[in-house]
Amino acid sequence: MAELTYRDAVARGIAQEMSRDPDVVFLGEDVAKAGGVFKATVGLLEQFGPQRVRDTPISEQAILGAAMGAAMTGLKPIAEIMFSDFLAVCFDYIANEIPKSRYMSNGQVKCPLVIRTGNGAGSRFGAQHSQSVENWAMMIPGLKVVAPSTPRDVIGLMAAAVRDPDPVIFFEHKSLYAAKGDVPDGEIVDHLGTAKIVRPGKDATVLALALMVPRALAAAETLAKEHAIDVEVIDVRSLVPLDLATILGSVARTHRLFTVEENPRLCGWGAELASIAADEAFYDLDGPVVRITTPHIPLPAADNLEDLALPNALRIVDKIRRSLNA
Amino acid sequence: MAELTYRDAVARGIAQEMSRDPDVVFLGEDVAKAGGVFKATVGLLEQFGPQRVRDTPISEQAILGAAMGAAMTGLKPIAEIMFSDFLAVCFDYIANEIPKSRYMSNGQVKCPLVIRTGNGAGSRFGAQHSQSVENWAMMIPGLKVVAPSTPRDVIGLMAAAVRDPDPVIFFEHKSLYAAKGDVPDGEIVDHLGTAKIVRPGKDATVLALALMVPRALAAAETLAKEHAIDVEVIDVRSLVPLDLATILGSVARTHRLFTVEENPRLCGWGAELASIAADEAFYDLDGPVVRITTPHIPLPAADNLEDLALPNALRIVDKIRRSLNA
Amino acid sequence: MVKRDINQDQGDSARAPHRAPFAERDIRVTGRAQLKPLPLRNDELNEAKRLELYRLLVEIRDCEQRAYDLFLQGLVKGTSHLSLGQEAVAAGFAGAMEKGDLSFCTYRGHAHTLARGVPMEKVLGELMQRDNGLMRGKGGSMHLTSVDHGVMGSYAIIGAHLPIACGAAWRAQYKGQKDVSVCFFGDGTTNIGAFHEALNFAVVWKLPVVFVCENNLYMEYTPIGEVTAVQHPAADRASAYGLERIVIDGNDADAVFRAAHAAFDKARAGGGPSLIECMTYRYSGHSRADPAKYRPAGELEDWQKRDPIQLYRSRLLAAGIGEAALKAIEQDSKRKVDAATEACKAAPPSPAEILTTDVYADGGWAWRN
Amino acid sequence: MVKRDINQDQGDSARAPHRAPFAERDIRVTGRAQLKPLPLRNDELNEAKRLELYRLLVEIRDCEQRAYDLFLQGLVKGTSHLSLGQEAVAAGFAGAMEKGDLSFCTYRGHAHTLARGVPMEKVLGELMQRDNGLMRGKGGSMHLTSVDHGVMGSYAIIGAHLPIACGAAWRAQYKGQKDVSVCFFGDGTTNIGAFHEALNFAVVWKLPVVFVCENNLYMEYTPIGEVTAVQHPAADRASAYGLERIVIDGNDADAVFRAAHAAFDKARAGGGPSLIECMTYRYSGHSRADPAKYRPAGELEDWQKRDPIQLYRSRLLAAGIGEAALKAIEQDSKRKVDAATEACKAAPPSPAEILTTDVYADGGWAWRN
Ligand SMILES: Cc1ncc(C[n+]2csc(CCOP(=O)(O)OP(=O)(O)O)c2C)c(N)n1
Ligand SMILES: Cc1ncc(C[n+]2csc(CCOP(=O)(O)OP(=O)(O)O)c2C)c(N)n1
Ligand SMILES: [Mg+2]
Ligand SMILES: [Mg+2]
Repeated sequence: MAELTYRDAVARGIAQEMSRDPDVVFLGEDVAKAGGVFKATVGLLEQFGPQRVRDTPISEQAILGAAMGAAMTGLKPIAEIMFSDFLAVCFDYIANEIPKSRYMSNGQVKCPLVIRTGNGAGSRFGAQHSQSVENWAMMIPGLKVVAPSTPRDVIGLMAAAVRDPDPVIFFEHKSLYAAKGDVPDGEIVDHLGTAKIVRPGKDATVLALALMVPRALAAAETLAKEHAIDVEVIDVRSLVPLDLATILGSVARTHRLFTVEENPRLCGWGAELASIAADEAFYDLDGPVVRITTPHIPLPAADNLEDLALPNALRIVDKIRRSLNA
Repeated sequence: MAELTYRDAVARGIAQEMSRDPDVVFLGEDVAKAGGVFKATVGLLEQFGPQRVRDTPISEQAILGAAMGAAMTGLKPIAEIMFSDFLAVCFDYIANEIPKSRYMSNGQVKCPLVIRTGNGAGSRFGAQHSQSVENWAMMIPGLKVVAPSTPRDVIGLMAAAVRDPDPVIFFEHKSLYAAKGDVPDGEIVDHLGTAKIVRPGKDATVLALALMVPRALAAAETLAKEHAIDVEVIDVRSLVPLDLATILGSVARTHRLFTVEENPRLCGWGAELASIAADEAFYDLDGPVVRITTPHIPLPAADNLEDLALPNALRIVDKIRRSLNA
Repeated sequence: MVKRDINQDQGDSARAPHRAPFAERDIRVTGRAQLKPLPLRNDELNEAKRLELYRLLVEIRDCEQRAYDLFLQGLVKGTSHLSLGQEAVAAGFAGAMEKGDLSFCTYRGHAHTLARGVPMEKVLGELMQRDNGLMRGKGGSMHLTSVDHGVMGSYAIIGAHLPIACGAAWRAQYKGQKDVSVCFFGDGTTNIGAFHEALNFAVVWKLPVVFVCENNLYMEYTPIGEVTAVQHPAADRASAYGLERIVIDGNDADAVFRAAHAAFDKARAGGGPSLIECMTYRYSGHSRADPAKYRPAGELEDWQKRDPIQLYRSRLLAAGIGEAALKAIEQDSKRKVDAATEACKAAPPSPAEILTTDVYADGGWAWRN
Repeated sequence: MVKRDINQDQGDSARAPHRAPFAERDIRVTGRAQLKPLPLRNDELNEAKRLELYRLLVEIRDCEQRAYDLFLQGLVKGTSHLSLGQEAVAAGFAGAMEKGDLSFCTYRGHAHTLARGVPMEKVLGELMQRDNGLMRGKGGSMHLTSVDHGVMGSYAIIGAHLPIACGAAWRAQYKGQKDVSVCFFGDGTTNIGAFHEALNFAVVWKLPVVFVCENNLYMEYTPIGEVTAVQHPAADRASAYGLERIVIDGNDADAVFRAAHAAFDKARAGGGPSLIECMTYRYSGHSRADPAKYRPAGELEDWQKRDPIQLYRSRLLAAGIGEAALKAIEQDSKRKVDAATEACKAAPPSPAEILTTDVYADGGWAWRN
């Protein structure tokens, strides 16, 4: 067991898989010699050499296209798209190529690859470098989508993603890179499609992802201490596959559902989960399903404005408290 | 009053606006000399000349980038992206540039443009030419999003879109191009952000868009005749701005909500509308909110398979009947 | 004797001046000099290979023509993009490819798919959206894929497959495998971003990939010259990636074969990518929806005078190959097309249960538990 | 007398051989021949203009240096990308631009924004994310925009603004307006798809747009030569769009001014776009997070010996402009920076209510009724 940052967990997770399987290769902009602009891949070039850890031109379509072609023919590439906002410049691969080739070819073509990308706000980078875009991936049939919230989950889910025979989009939260957590020694392999109840509770279910998990947990403490409200917090972890057994099971016990997401308001993952509950758990619900989201705006750069935009513990507490007392 | 196809309505709508305002210009692939691959823009080149109606290279990023730059500096461009699936190759402009420039510049930059695009299934074109991607646009803050279902609405909403000071993504349904409808003579100008109750009813509210509107209407007739169920069908028309007054007003009267959408299952516009209802109309609802969608799969090419994938009247009837009788 | 003659007239054909109507879009075979350092081994274009190329030409022509007829009968559904007139590119490249080499095609990919040995029934079945189709109707005519034959997919988003072909070539390089990835695309495709990214990437990584531009003078309905800053949309960009400028006569199967062979040798030897522009012409419209009214009068007829099949047939005859051998190929092709057609007509539509198979690797489509 | 001297030494400077450390990446000023058909009018680079260029150089340097200092004090938040060392490109282009000409910048856009006359306080205020910033803190340092000054935005997605600049130029062409759109970007940007699409589009439509590549030898941390198929990432691609190859000394404000002027004249005369590659160097890391350890020893120092401000200062002195005039500019610049800094320090943070303003044209963010 050692304390590790989320940032270092990325490199450890990748290294674990590259050590195991020589078909795992890694490419991206400034990832090799420089160790990544977030310093999340430091040491990989030294450990695995320039044939397996490669710097690319600023050509996101080439990066994802090359990853796809390599995956189709026998490698297991990990591709970095530096900021998740840049998925927009290579979105054809995300939406039309990588996820559809298996289906269109009636199962002939495989695409076992991982696209890891820095997601989310908090760095005061402004509207084009701060977005939380898990929903861009979740809405596309054929992809798998994960977003870890702890160093341990980074390693375990990275291993699961690399070993998975399907394409996985792996969202790392930029504001968590410096976060620390205990990580067991030795190999860590997790399972895609498993949510985690990170705080049991009985009065309401709160779904959160990535940076929103610690915030939801903080809110839960306040709710418990100051308002005698005992919420269950679930780290969704994997949007596709989605662990509805855990999620709907919780709603069946608590009878209320809140989602806490960084996606802007419209068509975020919260909308999907809320609407599933409104259908399948309707008769379990004792009150409205409430989404707590970033407002439907581009993100501002200024620190105080950006802080206002994202859901925080205060807002979560407030929303839940009012809704439960309504 | 004249009968017009949806296809011809596109050209008439554009012509109406180009005649009115010399700043309206039109660009796209094969749109000028050839009149568009769907023949929806035949005659515009002849009427407005090669300075205003321009063929482009196969360069979707250049098309949208050029439209944006022109809009920022005084023109009102209409840009065609031939198939909505191709929004993926120019998605940076959809997601990061066009919708965010006003906000990032604190209101200095304007972007009054229309992106029209052939959307939806039914042509047996396979997974990369058949998608329904309204949700790709709805999820992005700063865009407006419309999808007409009749020739009259094509003209009226096109006029509203061109005159709107914000960027509008205009989804034309490929399977409706041949559909006919009565259209009044003279100028037609509609309003963005207005849904239409196209069939009043009292037992449930059914929300539909584009090709799903005639299917929902057909289902409503069957439900009325064969099952004595009287549903209200609303043509949502405009996803952003969203006419929640009409939609939630209807739910308050019918106490049940169904959405019928062509988006694949996860994070479609149906999820957004269902989750709004599950929050704001929770106490109006007498039963689950049910989404009727395309399954979460890439679309197959074969006609029988494609027909199976899309919601059709039969499936809509079935779903609503079972849910209301449950 | 025959062999020598055959090898001689390749050179001749490549030098043959083009007829007046093409003067403006002059097909300058500037790639030849560059081919010299890797001369064809004498045994490459022997009689057997030539007959194989002829068979490919004829079978592609017959099968595409049948696809057109079936479309007129309402039996081909969805869209389809024929290569009638462009057969020599497919035949020449496939003829030069070895087993294990990989093809990446566009929606206009029937010819390349057939040329790699995929049975006609599989192709026509897919066009007719039947259960016997290559992908059982799930992909459709624009996405023909046969991994067993090295056909790694047909891509319908312009330019998308150029980077993908780079990836396949990267795998070969990384694993020390000797196969080449060959990527076919049209003139119009050279103006999209992915083209640029792929070309630069392939050169920087020195990948064993060959980019083949089939310049048929048009994107969908717009002449390529009206939307392109240079005359030769691919070849005139080669220098932007440090590559040699290669334009060849795409209606001449031998010229195509030789250029392909040289590029493959270079790729296999670790010399990196090539970009080859093949001048050719499509006889039909862009897709089944297109009557091709935008073509100037006489253009089609002029190109038909240089029909790749007639051109190759005459050459083989002149080289001493007997009429009987050619007739046998032609009759065999007709029989194959007829048999494939009947099999497809008899084939059932795809069963409903495959609607949701093979979204994920477990064979299903479950996104939830 | 002074005037003639000044015009003479421009030529000299452009011809000056570069020092050994640069030999490998040799700055070949091949654009000069091409500039001849549009010779500078004698009155363009007169004493007043030269002093203006010097003022721009000094003010940009001082303001960028201050931004760096404020960052060290924790007062610049978010990221920031300085142009220290690259000032001559901004000064030379802005000096040649007329009112109404439009600038399209990247995240490394402070210099170009200042050069168009935007007050330092507005720029530093935005970097410090205060309410007095150019966009009141809503955009941040990567998105500096001042429509009143013709600064039509700074774009943080690599390559995105090249097509956008085309659109602005299209408007000028369509409306018969005479302004030119000028688009600045880095060497690394030449490998992304949008670069290719924009260049081809601009040439085909003959748009009055000037593409300016600031080749500072690095993308973020990776040397451009390691990821690019050609030596000069922009200029060596010019021929792929039928454009002339232009590489200039980007540390020489006069050379930049002359190249800019010629390109603008061409654009205004309906001659279409130009692509100009300016060789230069950034003194600091890519962004505030980067200590730039990847640079070979001595590289920075060698470039500093050709510092654009020192180079220009010596030239003006040699040309007979008095020390006093230069000193006045320098002191004035310091005063301005200090005043701007104080104003920014005193400025309040942005008020909460602007969080949701200006998403839509009605000033608000309502997506529903
Ligand atoms: C990104 C994208 N844009 C547009 C299209 C529509 N489209 C299909 S084929 C085609 C023309 C392609 O021309 P070319 O590359 O010359 O190939 P050809 O059809 O002539 O073989 C176009 C514009 C597309 N499929 N993908
Ligand atoms: C599409 C995209 N990919 C990657 C990045 C990250 N990024 C920001 S600046 C930069 C380097 C750009 O290099 P260059 O064009 O030479 O400009 P310079 O920073 O040297 O001025 C990169 C890779 C980005 N902003 N956008
Ligand atoms: Mg073509
Ligand atoms: Mg650079």
